[in-house]
Amino acid sequence: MSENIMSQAFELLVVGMGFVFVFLTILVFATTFMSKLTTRFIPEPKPAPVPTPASPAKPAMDDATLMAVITAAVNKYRSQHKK
Amino acid sequence: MSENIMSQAFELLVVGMGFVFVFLTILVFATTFMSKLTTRFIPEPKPAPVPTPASPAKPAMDDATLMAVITAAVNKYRSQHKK
Amino acid sequence: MSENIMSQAFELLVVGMGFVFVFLTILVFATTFMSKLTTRFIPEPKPAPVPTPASPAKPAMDDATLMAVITAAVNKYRSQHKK
Amino acid sequence: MEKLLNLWTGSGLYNLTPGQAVMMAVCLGLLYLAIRKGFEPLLLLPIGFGGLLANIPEAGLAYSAVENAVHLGSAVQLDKIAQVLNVPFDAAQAVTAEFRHELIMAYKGSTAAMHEEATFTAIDLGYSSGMLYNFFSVAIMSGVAPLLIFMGVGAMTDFGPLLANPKTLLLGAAAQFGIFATVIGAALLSSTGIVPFTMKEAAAIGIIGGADGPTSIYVATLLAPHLLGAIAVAAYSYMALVPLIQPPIMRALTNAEERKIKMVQLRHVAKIEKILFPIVVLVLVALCLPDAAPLLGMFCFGNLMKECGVVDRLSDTAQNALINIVTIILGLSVGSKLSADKFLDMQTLGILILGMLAFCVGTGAGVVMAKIMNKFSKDPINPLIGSAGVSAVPMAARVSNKVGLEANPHNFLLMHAMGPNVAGVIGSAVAAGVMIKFLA
Amino acid sequence: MEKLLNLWTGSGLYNLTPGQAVMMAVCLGLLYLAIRKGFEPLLLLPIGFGGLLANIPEAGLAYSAVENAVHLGSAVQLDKIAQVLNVPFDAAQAVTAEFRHELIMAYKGSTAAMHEEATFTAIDLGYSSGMLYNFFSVAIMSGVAPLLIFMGVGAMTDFGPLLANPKTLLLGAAAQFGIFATVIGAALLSSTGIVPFTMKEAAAIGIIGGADGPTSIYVATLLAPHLLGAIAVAAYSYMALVPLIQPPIMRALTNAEERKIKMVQLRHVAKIEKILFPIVVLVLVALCLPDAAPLLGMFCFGNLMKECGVVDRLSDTAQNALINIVTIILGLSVGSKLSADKFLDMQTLGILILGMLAFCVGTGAGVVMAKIMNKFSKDPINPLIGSAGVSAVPMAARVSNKVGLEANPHNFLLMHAMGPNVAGVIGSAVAAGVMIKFLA
Amino acid sequence: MEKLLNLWTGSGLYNLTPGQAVMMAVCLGLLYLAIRKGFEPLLLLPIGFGGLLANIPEAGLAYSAVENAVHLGSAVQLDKIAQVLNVPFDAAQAVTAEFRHELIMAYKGSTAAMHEEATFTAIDLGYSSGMLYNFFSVAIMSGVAPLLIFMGVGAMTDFGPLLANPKTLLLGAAAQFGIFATVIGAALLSSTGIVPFTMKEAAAIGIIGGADGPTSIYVATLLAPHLLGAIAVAAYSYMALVPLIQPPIMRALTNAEERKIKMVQLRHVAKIEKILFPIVVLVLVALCLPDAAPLLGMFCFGNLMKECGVVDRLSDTAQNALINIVTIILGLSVGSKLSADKFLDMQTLGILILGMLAFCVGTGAGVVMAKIMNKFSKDPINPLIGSAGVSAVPMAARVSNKVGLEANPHNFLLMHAMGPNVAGVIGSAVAAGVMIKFLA
Ligand code: NA
Ligand code: NA
Ligand code: NA
Repeated sequence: MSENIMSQAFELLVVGMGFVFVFLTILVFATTFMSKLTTRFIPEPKPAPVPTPASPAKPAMDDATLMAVITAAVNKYRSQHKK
Repeated sequence: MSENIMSQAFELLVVGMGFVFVFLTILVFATTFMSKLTTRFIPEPKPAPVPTPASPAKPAMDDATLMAVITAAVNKYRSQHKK
Repeated sequence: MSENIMSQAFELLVVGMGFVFVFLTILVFATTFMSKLTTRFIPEPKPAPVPTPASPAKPAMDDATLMAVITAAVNKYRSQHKK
Repeated sequence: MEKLLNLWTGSGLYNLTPGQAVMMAVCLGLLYLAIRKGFEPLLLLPIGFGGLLANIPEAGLAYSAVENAVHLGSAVQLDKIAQVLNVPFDAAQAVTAEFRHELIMAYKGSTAAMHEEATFTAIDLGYSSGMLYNFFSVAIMSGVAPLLIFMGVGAMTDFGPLLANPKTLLLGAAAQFGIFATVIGAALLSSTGIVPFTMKEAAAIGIIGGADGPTSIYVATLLAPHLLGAIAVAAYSYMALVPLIQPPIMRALTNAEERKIKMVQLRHVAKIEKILFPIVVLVLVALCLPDAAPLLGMFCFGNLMKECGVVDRLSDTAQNALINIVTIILGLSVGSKLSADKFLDMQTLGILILGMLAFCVGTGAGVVMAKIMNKFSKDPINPLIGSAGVSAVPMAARVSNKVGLEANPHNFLLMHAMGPNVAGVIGSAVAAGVMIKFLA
Repeated sequence: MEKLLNLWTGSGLYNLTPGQAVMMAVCLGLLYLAIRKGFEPLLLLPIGFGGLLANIPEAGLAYSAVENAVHLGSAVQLDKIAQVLNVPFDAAQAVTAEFRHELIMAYKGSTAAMHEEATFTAIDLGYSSGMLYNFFSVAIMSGVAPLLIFMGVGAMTDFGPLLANPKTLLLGAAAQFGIFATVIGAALLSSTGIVPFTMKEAAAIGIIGGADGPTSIYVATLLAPHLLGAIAVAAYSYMALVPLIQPPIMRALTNAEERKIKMVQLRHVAKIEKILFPIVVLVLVALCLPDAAPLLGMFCFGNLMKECGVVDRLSDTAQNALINIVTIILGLSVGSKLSADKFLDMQTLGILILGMLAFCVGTGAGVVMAKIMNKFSKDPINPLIGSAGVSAVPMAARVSNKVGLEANPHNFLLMHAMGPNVAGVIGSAVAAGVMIKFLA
Repeated sequence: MEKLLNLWTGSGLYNLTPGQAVMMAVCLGLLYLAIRKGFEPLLLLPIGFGGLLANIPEAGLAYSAVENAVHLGSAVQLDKIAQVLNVPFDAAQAVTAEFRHELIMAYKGSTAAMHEEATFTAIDLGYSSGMLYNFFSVAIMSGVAPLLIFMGVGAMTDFGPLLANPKTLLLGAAAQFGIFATVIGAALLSSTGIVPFTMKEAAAIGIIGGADGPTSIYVATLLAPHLLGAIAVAAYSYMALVPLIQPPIMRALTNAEERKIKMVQLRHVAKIEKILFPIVVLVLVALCLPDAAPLLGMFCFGNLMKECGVVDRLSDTAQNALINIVTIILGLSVGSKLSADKFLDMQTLGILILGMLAFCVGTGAGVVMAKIMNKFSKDPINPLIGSAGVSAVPMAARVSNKVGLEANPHNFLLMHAMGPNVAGVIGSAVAAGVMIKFLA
């Protein structure tokens, strides 16, 4: 029995570490392959300077808008704080 | 059996659509009635210009308060972002 | 039976109130003792003037930072509002 | 045609009992109080809505599969259930309302094994438990919902004022007199034959005087689950009424001089004291009254999460998402107990009267205790803070402050009253533990 | 060596069936549609991922303990389960795939008591239920997940535009024609022998035309749980396709003049009307159609929490943390029904075709109803808002607005279309109630 | 008087066993480490508090209804339970502690059906399961809590650094050597007779070396639930000790030159790669090791929700409200296993020693693997990033960075170490799958 558990443990060590290495090695190849495929076939879109629809308004944000926006943020903050 | 399912389906169509229309028609009347009652008996309070107790401070919000309030909002934002 | 429930209720009153008082009295002593121990052996650290690592930047927060920070808060607010 | 007839005989209007109509009106009244009058809306709104849902005829939202089967089943179906429950029945005989009632009684009195067998039979017959019944079983009967709410309340509680003046714990003890006085009252009603209450029921009603929702629900679940609806409604309604109930009693028991007493400013309390306090409470509970351990354990756990400062994200969730989710489920579940057959009887009237008594006596006992303590204390104690000992955090403390300001516009008692106020939470949880120990 | 062999014979590659491979491809397709095309990603992403997990060979994530035992068990183990299920079996004989299938059928057809006994046996043999199966049992079979989602949807719905013009409720009624027409279609497929459907299955498929995810899932759970996967996928996919499906139909049924009709501006709606509306709906449901009470009850509860203004923290949680948590669990659970043996058959094809039909008919019926109402109404009604009656909030209303702008760039129909849009939610819940009443 | 006596004989002080006193001290120690020393407070605080609650005498918070009945029951009550469990007992004889223990053993060894029968008997006798026991059954035994936490961790994980340098996955493989070495260690302790461990126990202990809390808990639940408390405490404590444990080993296995190695800057990783990676991992798991599917499936699902960018509200909830709620429940549940009779034995000592060994061996194996890879790689690899392969995200990566900065103040290894760090999470989940495959 006592030898039995030792031999079982060794077997588990060999099979387990073996499997972990095999699995992660396959994953290395799969990941590398996936990255190569994507960089070749799915070129990343250049990050648009202002991607959101609301953004055109941003640069020209005047004082009134700023004030409104701050008030909104502050109200949100207050309402959350009240809870 | 095959005719049976057709006749059942037609019966369901008639009874079902009938009931849906009857129910929603009753709801139209009930809603209209409710709206009339409320507009007559529960006049909506005019929105007070500054309904919250903290509001008197708002119009006269000086720079210091503004700064404090922004800082608070920002801190709140930061603390939420950290999580 | 009817007398029985009265005597039971009285017994519960005496034992219950007695126990509540004994327990909370012990808690008064335990709390006082704990407070004395802590104030003697664990002096509270003086609150550092600016405890967070990010704080040195605060006093010198220039307009650009302020703008960035408001924008962030506003975006956060918007993203929460959209949901 | 048959289908149209079915629609009519299965409609709510056709099946509405007068009791259900009355209860729907009562629940609409609760919604009105919650929304228009601001009576503890976080609880009374879900409770009221749950009550509406529970009283929808034929929907069976508040019933178990077996109850639905007994209520709606045919003679053949009832025969199967009657066999499981050992109730004699001849499938050929007419099915009377009395027989259905007899089956329900047999079901409620059956052993756990028969209970399961009856449930399996009802499921095989195509019946299922209503949504509110499921919520109630999972959230309330297991005790988990009130405990999680208590954890959240712990995470929102600041023991600072109490730690600055630990003597105020005694005010939290005195105010529990309302609890036990109510038990006497219930026993009196019972022994005079006006309204019959068992000792367990009397104790569950008494806890209303603790002015603490989750504690009331937790104790009622253990001692008298059939009264849960009325007890919870009474507890939350009267907590909302604290600003009306307390001031006259406070004024009657004090003179103007006493109400003007200024108290010395509270000392600063160190963070470490706040961290250690919940642990001290828990250890004392463990050593003295294990039966209060679930309630006070979760309460202290919530408070420790708040004060320790290293698990803010857990504390935030306990105070917000988690307590809100549980509140919604708990409210609807409690509302499911507002069905006509349970609510519309003399016991409910007794509960409402006794609950009011509990608040009054508790308020008075707190004030009297504060007067006594003022006699023996070296620092002056304003008797008005005694009434805050009933808990009802933070309403009762605000009432103390308000009545104090009437007597002396420069005397702010709020922070002084917060001590007894949170002490009242501990006090009623301890009283609940005593009840559970002797009666559960 | 034996261990290495075990690793290989227990690997997914060794056990992968062609059906599982196809279903994994289908699920990857759903993920693609969700992520790249933005098809209702909140639901289709969890559903697609749940489907991936459910089709992992040998993992048994979507199976109950008994199903796992039957699938993986040895002859001796199967013998024990066969005895419980009263299936004749000689442990000495070879275990065939047909026999395993027979056991599964016996298990699914067994009484609740035998079901439990078989589960106990499987547990004693060391098998356990998969995670997705547990999610499905707790969240979907109990009905709680769709109801909580409906509550959250209620808390996000603004009935203002509907209250300003209550007549648009009738558009929400007309669009439900798609539901019942689909039932006819399913009956036709069945009676012509192309795809066999029972009446219950036909009704569950019809509800796809309600364009309402939680309602579809709730009804499918009650009437045809084995079709749940296909029905949910069809419902959410077609909701995402509304901007493609509806415009041609809307253009075909209207002329340019009709599409240019300007509607009078909506009146202001008072807060009190918004508060009372969910209560009015609930009371009507209670009186007329108790079977719709769970769905519309939770929907109205969510809406009341939003509008009453006194329980904002509960309303916030219902709209955010709670609905998100439930959506994750519900999505994975629904995905667990995308297993190869259930999904890859003619019924699924029938469901996909009928679901499309439902959307088209509903859209058309809404437009036609709007044209009729326009004839009789003193205020003009643009027929384009009729299509919004299928619900699919707020996508269908946006489609109405967009098609309207094409005809007249200054004619904004969005708010006018929101009325029928939310009316469609009520309408399909009522239709669901009728189905449940007659068929469940 | 009898009531007063009851209060005393039912008090914790009267019933406190020395073991419980020691365990309460241990739990207070855990709270101290969590709060004052910042040892993984998010888990150790709830675990420690749960342990306190579990060791409250007589409260029975961590016990099932049957255990509570056996512990507190009278001779007549025990007779009934003994009959169900087929344990011979004469109700007239004295009830000894040995007999109660015998009943508990019979209960734990009973079939699922007998288990239920015993539970029904205990419920009929008026006993109920403790709150922590309920939490444990629902959250841990079902496996759901560790899986939901793993989903949340997935939603917080950035695989960018790993994708920029996929070879570092091998470091995450090497560090799992600690896991298997610990199994050898446990087997050695067992075969030399010092501490008896079964193979399942050895494997559950080994997973501590994975430095991953939810994985440890998940595996322990499946292989050795009775050791769960000690394993979880060891896992989280040693994760917190990583900054103390790792540096000496890292310095011993490298020379100054190696520690100064600069690595080439990581390439930019496209969004689409991050989206596809969790799907690639899942498909590989499905094909190779279905037993790891629950763990890695939920992890990949969380990560996909984060990276896909179309379900931000679900991802937010998975990272915040949901993971926090589950953490609270899971922590308290794990703490419920810190009862004196389970924790205070030689096995716990063995677990603590072996857990430490696991961390040391894993760290060393990672460093050595990095040195080997440096030999064969065209880009230089600093061996210090190897130690990060044990996971313990992000602590181990920070340690790599810190030790690197000591050798070269301009060499920032943090991002380079994040690759092996998250690889370690995958590695230990794969190792867990192997354990489950062979031993569960
Ligand atoms: Na109280
Ligand atoms: Na609809
Ligand atoms: Na690891």
